[in-house]
Amino acid sequence: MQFNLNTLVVGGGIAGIQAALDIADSGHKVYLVERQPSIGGHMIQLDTTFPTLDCSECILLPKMTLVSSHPYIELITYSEVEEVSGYIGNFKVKIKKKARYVDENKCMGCPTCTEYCPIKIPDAHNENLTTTKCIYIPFPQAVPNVAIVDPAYCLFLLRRECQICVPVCKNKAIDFKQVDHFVEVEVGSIIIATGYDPFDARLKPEYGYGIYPNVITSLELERLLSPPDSTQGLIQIDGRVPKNVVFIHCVGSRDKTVGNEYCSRVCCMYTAKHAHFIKERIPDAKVSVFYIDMRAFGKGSEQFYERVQKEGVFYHRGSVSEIYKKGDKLVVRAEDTLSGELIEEEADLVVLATGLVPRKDATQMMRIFNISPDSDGFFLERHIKLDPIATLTDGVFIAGCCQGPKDIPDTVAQASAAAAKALSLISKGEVEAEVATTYL
Amino acid sequence: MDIIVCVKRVPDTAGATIEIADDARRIREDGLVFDMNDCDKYAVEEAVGLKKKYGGSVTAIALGTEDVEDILRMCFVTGCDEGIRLTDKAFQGSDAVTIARILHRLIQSMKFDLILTGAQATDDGYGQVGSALAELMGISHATLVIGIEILDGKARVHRELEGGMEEVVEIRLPAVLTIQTGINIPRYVSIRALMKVAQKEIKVLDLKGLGMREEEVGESGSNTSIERLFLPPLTKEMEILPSDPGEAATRVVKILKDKGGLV
Amino acid sequence: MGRIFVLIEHRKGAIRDITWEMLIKGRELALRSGGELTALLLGYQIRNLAEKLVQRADEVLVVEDEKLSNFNGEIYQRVLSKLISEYKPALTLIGHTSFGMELAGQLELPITTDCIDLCLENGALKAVRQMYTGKVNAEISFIGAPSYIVTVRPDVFPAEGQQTGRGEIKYLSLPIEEIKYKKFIEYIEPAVGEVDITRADILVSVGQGIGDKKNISMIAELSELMGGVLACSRPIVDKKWLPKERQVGLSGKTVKPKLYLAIGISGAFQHISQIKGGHIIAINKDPRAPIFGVADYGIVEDLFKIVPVLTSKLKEIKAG
Amino acid sequence: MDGEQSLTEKYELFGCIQCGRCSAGCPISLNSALNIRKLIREVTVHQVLEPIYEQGELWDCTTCSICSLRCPRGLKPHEVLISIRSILAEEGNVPATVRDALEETFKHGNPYGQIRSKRFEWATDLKIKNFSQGDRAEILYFVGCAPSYDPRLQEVSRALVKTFTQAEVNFGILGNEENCCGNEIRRMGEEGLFEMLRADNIKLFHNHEIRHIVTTSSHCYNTFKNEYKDDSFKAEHYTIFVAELIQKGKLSFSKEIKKVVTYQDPCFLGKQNGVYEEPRFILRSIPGITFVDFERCRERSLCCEGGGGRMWIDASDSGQRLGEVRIREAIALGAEIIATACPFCLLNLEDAVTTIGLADKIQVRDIIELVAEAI
Repeated sequence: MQFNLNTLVVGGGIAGIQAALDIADSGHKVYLVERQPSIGGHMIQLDTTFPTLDCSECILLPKMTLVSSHPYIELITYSEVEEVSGYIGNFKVKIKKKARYVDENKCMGCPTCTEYCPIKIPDAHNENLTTTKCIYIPFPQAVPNVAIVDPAYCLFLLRRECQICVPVCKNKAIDFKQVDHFVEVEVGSIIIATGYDPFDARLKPEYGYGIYPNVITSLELERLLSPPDSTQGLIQIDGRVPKNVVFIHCVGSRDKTVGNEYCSRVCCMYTAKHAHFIKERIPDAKVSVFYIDMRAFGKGSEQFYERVQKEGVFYHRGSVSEIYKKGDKLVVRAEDTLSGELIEEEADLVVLATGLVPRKDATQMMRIFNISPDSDGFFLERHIKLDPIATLTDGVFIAGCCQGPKDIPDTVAQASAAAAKALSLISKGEVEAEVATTYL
Repeated sequence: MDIIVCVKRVPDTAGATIEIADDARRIREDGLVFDMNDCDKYAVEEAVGLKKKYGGSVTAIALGTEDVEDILRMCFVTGCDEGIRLTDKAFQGSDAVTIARILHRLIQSMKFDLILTGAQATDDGYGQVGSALAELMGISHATLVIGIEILDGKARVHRELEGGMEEVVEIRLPAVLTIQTGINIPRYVSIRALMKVAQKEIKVLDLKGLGMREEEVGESGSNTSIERLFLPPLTKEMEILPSDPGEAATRVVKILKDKGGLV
Repeated sequence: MGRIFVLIEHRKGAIRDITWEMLIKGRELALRSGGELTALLLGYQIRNLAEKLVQRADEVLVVEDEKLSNFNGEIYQRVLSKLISEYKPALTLIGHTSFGMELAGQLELPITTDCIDLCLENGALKAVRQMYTGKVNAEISFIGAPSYIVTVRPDVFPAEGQQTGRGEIKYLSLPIEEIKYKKFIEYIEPAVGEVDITRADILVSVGQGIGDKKNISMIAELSELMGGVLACSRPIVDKKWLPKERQVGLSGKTVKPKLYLAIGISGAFQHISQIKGGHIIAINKDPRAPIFGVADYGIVEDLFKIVPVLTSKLKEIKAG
Repeated sequence: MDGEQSLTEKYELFGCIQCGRCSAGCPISLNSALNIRKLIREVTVHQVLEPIYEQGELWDCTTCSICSLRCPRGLKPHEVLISIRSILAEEGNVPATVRDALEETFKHGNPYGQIRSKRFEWATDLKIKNFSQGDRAEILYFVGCAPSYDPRLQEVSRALVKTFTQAEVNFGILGNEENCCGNEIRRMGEEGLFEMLRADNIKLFHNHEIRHIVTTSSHCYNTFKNEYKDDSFKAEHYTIFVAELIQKGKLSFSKEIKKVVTYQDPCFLGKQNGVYEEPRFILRSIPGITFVDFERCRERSLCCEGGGGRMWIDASDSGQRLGEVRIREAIALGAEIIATACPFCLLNLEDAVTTIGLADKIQVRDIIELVAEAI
């Protein structure tokens, strides 16, 4: 039977980007579907990456630009896969393209409409720490670098009241007549790289996240640290530079009370990185890290852990049980389990190293692709050791954090492996119909 | 060190309202709960403590109907090895000396180094069985004991005197010691532990078994008798004293004299 | 009734109060029955004590021997038995004390103990004693014996009364056997600062109404004047104003005083449930204070108004 | 262990990762030598547990259950501690005050040693149906030991009766037949006595055909609901029941209480049974009340130190009493009344108020007292 040489990659984070580029570079067509208005995923939100401390944008943006200009990649952003049918070599995929209210072909990515828009909305790229406008470009150098209207806030879409953006656009790109519509593509194989959600720290009420403004998540700190736009890299909480900073590991990881028994693998090291930067930017700050077990297993990680400790970051072995407020200070209750000492540490900034959890809609995605969840709710691989890329659905592969928490190097490696798997099918060019072939 | 400990089952009357029975010679027991006499708990604990320290065995003895097996089982839980119950209708009405006589009849054939009893029972409060028993056995005794140390053939014993004072005496063994509360901390007797000894055998002896005659025991064997019981005048509800300091002080002084023995 | 014996109780050269109390009661019985009151004084170097007794008894029998230096149940029993069989008293009164309890039971005579009253009914002796921890009184009669032993509860009878003695002192010389079984070693005085509130008859207990640590001394003074022991409720211990050993309550000690003066104690349940028996006088300015629910007498007034007046009144009494 | 399951097996302690969230959350860990994390380790490591039994601080635990709530491995450290206490209790090795409380409960059905025939005395002037005298009612109001005997808590019981009467609730009480629920007994380690009380009480409930129980105490509620394992009756804490009365319009208020009120979450109501909303709902329903929550409330609420038998334990912990901490926090909040819904919280907090001499600044009240005052 003929094998369709096109490939679908679902998810435009670092995994999806890597897989798409690897396949496209071989001269085969890739449809890259991204739910968000821009590709980039979580990695584009990161300030730096551990343990080398490379600037995250600096290494990711070139790849994103490649995607946008690649002749063999058809980028379908702000879209979701709705339905898949067929079988290996011959999948039919129905994709819902959500109305962007901006013509992607006309928009030049200038900020004029944003400047004129009267409605401020939380800036998701900045973890809602800052605001943007209701018509906005997700972040500088977004791919595609095209504006989008947030229908949840737009006065025109809600109440037919405003349309100020329409006349100010020189290219007449704004089009409120757009509606959601569907496109269908046919592919031979599929790579799922839908990523993860950060753990919702509100589920651990004892840490007071959402109650105390100076209890933040690591991703929020990532944005605070990120220099160019949002905060200029000044770490300030309520206008004050924190002098006592506490990091808490394993928030939402290794924790049955919230249904996450697994280790999220990246928190130990990204926290070490964060602690390093706090120490670098606020040299007189007291920085304490509370951990359960230190897992610094990647290349260069143990050395980095040692370096951070030498920089004066104090590691307590013992997790934090609760945080409460005493006057204007936070009090962090923990035990240093190595000394057996009970600690009440005062803090003016607490950073929760939130774990990685399956995407909210992971189950729905699994249903679409006929894949089972593993015991933690991530996509189940065909064999945990010997076939971690394939799934039980022939022709459907997984890469990155949708399969389980992992760091960027592992994600990239897995993405390339998924590309290789897809390419090996492509190069074979045909597929034998077997009784056991999965039909979707 | 073989020890005999004599225990008594008494009603717990601490918070209870007591009523006198129709014959005016007993109190009404319905509605009352029973327990081992307070001092006796200390005696049992002390006996078991001595056994643990010096080896040997502890035998607990109690007088009464089948109900008293409850407290003998408590003795087992605490660590007593054997329990003997002495029971006979004829025993009823025995005074302290007569009870000592009954105990003596049993104990004279037993091997022991030490007999412990409680210093006083919370029901009749005679506090004489121990010393009377010692006299009958022809051995020495010490009362109100709050400390025991076993020496060679002797015991060094601390007795509680008034006003926080102690007297230390050395007493030749075998001897009878009557144990005062506070000598130790009696352990708790848990329900599960009690259940474990529920089937343990308790030896039962009656008048005949002891080889005694009816006229030796009970009322006929006793030289004192309770003629009648009566309730002491009831204490009133709280009396509110005048709030004027002078008057109040006068009243308090009077109360001190009347009730507190102030002279 | 013929002769009445009163066994004199003394320790370390001083006659103990129970002696006077028994002599008063003994005199009363002797007068009623036309009997004779005999004080028995056993000891060593006790002639000065005998002198003190002459006014109170018809006769003072003194047995003096070094072996009687300190109280010893073994040797006292032998001497006492000998005297009883020789003088054949109808009644021997012994204190229901640590001294008397040790001795009385081994005299092989009809005995009743811890009596709070004694009377003659148609010439027969009747005793009243308490049972069930003071909840019931029992009238005891004696059957078919020529001589009885009665131990008398201390602090029941007055210690002062008519001085009607003939005042005759008789020194007896009895052969005193060697002590075989029981050897006196020593007395141990209560360590300084060590109190046992569980054994005190009078407790003056202070609660947080006292307000400040410096006010405790005021209550301590009152307590001393009353011949009581200072106690307190938990908050006072928590504040370390008084040591733990003085705390009455579930987490402290259970007390059984005769008289309990609660000053500025609101009467938390944990506290009042551990006052077992005795008369409770409560001083508290809050009429709703739960202590009043258990008190026999209540003064609803600020303790700082009452205590100073009470203290000075007691001082007056002491000064005579 | 004589072939029995070891504690490690029974409570799956090998799963412990020694993270210290238990010990760090423990309300008494700063003041006591008790370190529940270390204890779990010792239980796991040592074959012979005797040295552990000698630790007097085992009796400091209030069984507030925060350790179990926080444990990321889903272990139940406080149950391990109760198990150790129960080994000790079976051996008779308990503090004297605990021994007394247990003996009194065995003898009189309450840990205070109060006589059974006086259990009902608080209510003799009230017209209440009494199951023990043949009355029948829809709902059993289970008063509990402390609210039956303690004069301060009797006011709470009376307030509850007043409220029920006002709302025309068809209720009755067990009178002198009422028995200790056993919640604290179990936590003092006397598993056997607890089982006995449970059997006696269930029999009593069955005999009187009781289907619905409302309790004064969050402790009684907890054990009836979670430890009686009998589904012939439903047990509710009064806050749940009264909140429903208000919601259904069966209880309305006619008076205002113009006070700033905060609320102490009882551990056995909140942490152990998740009842956080109903008490707050009741307080907010009372006209005039300005409700402010403690900074540390709900899951993070600070224990009053009254649970786990601590009312009968002379604990070895030192330092400031948590009740005092709580009172000071309440005053800082501007609260004039600190409301609670548990007899032990009430006693401990009231004790703290008088200890620190702030009785003129703040009152401690049970929620039901405020309800009764406002109807």
